[in-house]
Amino acid sequence: MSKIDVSIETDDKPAPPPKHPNTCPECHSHYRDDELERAQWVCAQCGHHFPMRAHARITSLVDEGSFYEESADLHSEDPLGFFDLRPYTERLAEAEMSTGLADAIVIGQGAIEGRGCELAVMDFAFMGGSMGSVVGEKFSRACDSAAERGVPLITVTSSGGARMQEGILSLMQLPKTVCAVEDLHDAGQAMIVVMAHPTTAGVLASFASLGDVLLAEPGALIAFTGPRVVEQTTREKLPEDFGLAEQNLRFGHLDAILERPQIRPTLGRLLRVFG
Amino acid sequence: MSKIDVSIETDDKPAPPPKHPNTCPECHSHYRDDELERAQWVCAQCGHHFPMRAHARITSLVDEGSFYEESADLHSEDPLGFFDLRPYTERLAEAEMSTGLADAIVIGQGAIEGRGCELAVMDFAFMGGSMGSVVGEKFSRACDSAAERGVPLITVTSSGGARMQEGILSLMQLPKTVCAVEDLHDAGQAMIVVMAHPTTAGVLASFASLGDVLLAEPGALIAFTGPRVVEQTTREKLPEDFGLAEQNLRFGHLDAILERPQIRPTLGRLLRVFG
Amino acid sequence: MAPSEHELRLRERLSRLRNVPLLGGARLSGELERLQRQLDRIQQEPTSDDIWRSVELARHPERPYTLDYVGALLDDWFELHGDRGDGDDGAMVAGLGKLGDRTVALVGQQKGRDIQERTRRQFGMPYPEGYRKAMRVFEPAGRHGFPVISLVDTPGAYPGVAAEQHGQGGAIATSQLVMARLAVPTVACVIGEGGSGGAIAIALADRVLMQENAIYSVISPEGCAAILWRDAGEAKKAAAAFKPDAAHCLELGVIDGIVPEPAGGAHTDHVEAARLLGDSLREAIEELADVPGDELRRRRRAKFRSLGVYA
Amino acid sequence: MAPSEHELRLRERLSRLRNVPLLGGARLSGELERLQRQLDRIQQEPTSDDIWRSVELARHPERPYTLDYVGALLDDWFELHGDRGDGDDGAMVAGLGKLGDRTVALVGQQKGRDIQERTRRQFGMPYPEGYRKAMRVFEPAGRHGFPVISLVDTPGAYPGVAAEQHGQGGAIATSQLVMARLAVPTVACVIGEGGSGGAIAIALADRVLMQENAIYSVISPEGCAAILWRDAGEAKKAAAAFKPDAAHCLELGVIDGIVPEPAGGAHTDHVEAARLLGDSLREAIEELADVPGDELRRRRRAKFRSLGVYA
Ligand SMILES: [Zn+2]
Ligand SMILES: [Zn+2]
Repeated sequence: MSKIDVSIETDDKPAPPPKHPNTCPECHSHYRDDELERAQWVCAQCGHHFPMRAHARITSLVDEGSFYEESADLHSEDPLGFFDLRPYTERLAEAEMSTGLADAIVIGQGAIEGRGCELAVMDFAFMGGSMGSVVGEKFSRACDSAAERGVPLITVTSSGGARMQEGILSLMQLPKTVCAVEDLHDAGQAMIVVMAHPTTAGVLASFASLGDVLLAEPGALIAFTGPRVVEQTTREKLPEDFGLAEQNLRFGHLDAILERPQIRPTLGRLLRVFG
Repeated sequence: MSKIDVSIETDDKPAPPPKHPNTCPECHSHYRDDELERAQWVCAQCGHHFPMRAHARITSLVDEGSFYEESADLHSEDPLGFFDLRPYTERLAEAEMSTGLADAIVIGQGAIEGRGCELAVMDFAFMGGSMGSVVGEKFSRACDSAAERGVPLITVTSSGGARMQEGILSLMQLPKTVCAVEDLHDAGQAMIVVMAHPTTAGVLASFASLGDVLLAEPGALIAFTGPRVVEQTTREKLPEDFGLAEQNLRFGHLDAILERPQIRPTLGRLLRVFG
Repeated sequence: MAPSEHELRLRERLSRLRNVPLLGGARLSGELERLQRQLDRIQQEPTSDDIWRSVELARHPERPYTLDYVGALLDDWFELHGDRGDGDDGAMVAGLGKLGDRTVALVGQQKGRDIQERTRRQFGMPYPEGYRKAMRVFEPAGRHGFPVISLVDTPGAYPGVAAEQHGQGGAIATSQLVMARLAVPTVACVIGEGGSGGAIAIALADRVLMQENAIYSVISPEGCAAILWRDAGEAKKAAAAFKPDAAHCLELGVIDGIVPEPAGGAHTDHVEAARLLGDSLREAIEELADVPGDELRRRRRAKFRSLGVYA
Repeated sequence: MAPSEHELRLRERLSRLRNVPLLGGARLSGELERLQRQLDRIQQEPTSDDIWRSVELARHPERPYTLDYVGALLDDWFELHGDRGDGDDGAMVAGLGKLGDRTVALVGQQKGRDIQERTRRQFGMPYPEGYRKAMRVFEPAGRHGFPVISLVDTPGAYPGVAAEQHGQGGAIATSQLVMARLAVPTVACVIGEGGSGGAIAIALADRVLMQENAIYSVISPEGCAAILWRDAGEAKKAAAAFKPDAAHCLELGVIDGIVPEPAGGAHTDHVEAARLLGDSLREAIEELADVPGDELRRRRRAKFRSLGVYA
């Protein structure tokens, strides 16, 4: 029996780059950036949903020009002086340079189909969307901003889990974000969650599971423990669609799976319902 | 697909009498009444738990002389003028004569190991322990009596379900008793349920499932739909211990299965815990 | 013609209600009006044939089902799926939508139209997962102050091995408890078959309505006949004996009002059936909308605790 | 010898606390005393060897487990079983008992002593059913005003197919939410391994304690090493880097106090270990006992919402 606990982890090594930067992993079609952008990063051939950067996601959801970003400059400190093969500070700096973001989440005010909302959108490109102090704090501030302004919170998740370079403090972002959601509840506001690929471990085990409505994109991995670890630890044979959104819907964990173009109109409808 | 709904039913025909009135159905030992009474109606040979009449049950649980019965004279009316092969009024009269009870439940005040409690004890001998207006009302009064006196309620269930001769009013005893339990909750008092054989259908689907602690006797049938009906309706092959207390414990529906002699001391302990 | 015994009882209930200050102003006057209307409609004690006709109409394969009414009555409907545990029960639908300007949560059993859908929805007989789906939708409804509508249409809870293993009895009991606790207005309407525990699990509501040809009963006529007459073929006799029709349920105080159907039954005109149901739902919710949550709970419990006949 | 950086940080936290009126009188003075005591005990920043010793002691096969402490500390213990849904998870125990004169609800992961028990209890790694068992025991605790004690001792939540299918992530999230809502005093203590989400699911408490040689971490040293060092053998290095020991958790403000163990570790003297744990639990509950439920909730959330380091 292995004692290895990898239930909350983040593996932020990027997948080996495909030959062409925009090659569909399902059907191997190639696309130019502008083609993909127009198609909301959905493969025109097979429907595969490419990962979407936070700002692109926000643009695809909100009414044009309605987004006002909050707390953009919040940076992670290095509370443990963490150093593995490289220092955490170096990983952070590198991620900031490559993504243009200060951390793995973008929050702010916006409107969808004319109705105000708060948004909290994760970005997997920043250290695998891992949740450390900044993600926890910004998500919590988004809850407060939604509560103060009396609007629902829409959050789009994409995360490998907690950011282990912040040690136990990264685990504490689970109860922290849960408490923020409960404060949002007390303010009578709704939270709508859109789970993009992947939504796993610490993020799934905290705020991502607590929405009034839980939506997911097709094919998204949604699991507390990912398939690789389950297989290694238990030697169980995994079902074909293990951990995918489709399995989660069947087992009652999700309200709906939506193709990306359906997401904005659905959020518009839900904002009317919760308005 | 059958449309027959027998999920809440009561079949109050008695089983064909065995040759000797106190023959153990498991090991076929015979007993005199006084032998069984001293043994709390548990077979000395095999441990089979014989059905126990309400007053005998109460005597076996409470401190000697502590029981004070309430609402003993409440009688069922016949709101529908129900008549099948025989009139309901005739069945009621017969049950009253043969059991010495006005209906299938006895309620009252008592004490166990020196601590006050309210008791509500069902009697299967009265029309299969079926729940009609009187059972619902007396159970509800027991909740109120417990609330007023600030003591926990202990209820011992044994029932084939709702009393269909009272039609829709028997179904209404489900929400009625549930509301009474919730009033008890509001008064901050606990309910401890002891499920004797059988606890099924309408009683299981209402107050019997709502105790702070759920205890059962070994081998008791505890099922919303009994094995016969499941088999007839779905043609499924039933597991060996289908619907028995042991299966219910395994599936997380019960806190404990207790041999009859353990029940009184356990209730004493629980009264200290909830006191 | 002399008034029937049924009519007399209804009149008696009416005059009793006129003297019950407990129920409070708005509730009482709504109740009175409704009863008066019922009285005007019903002049005869339903006969055995009338009752059996209700049984047949309640089960009519073209009768509107929960999602038909949802489609006709709610805007911006969004169906919620799953019990957030381990299943999504097709026999129970749940979701959010707008009834006029008001957001409501709606739950209801759903039968199927064709054989595939019927199988997928277990003929409208929920597993515990179905009741858990309803309960987990009651939670946000309570938090957001959304009134809850339940549409009851089930032969009963599913009678199967897995259903028992997953705790059918406990789920039905707990669902009622959660409804007893809700601090928002709740309205239930039996729109077809209101079958026993499977029905009451979602019907512990401030207002309980029945469509004119719906039935509400502790057991199916066939089940009752099989047990008491030892012959399922005596279903009609059994139904006449236990009186599952709306008029009798109203008379016994089990329901608060009868929702009219188009002449010939709801299946003859889905649009009109939905309009009539919508009117009753809106009326019930309006009456309850301004009652404080604690008061709703208190009245709801007092109402159910008053049901039963004994001496 | 000059004060260590660790000691300096602790002193800084102490002086900060002296100026926080938010926390209120009783809470604050208790906090101050506790920190002062900790300060007196800890003079050295734990070394890499110290940390690894904690990892080993926290996992020691003879370390007392949850039920050992229950047996030593609670009278009239009654274990509650099952999630009232579809399982009874052996990795999570729950029950009621008396701690002195006070009835408490207790939940905790439970490892096993021998191989059969370990298998039955999944080495202390709960399924969703385990967290649902804990939640359904929180409910009556809240209703009856019983303080809740959780004893945390798990390598993590169970990583398996059925666990995922039954909603492991959602169960852990919901369990935290239920704890955030509780209006009764809650005290958690990590008594062995406080492994990631599996641990925090039952540790969102008013007071979070750790035994001296317990560990509390977002990932196991082996798991961290496998990912970041690409070599599970570098576990000791990983542990030194992410600092799962009690002293560091206290310094980071993640826990409120350290429960002393007998010299050599809790496994050397179960009786003394229980006595020391009992003292801390009683003290924590006494401090919280008179705080109104709403205030408990407010402070509890404010505390967890303050965790994190950013600029
Ligand atoms: Zn493609
Ligand atoms: Zn025997």
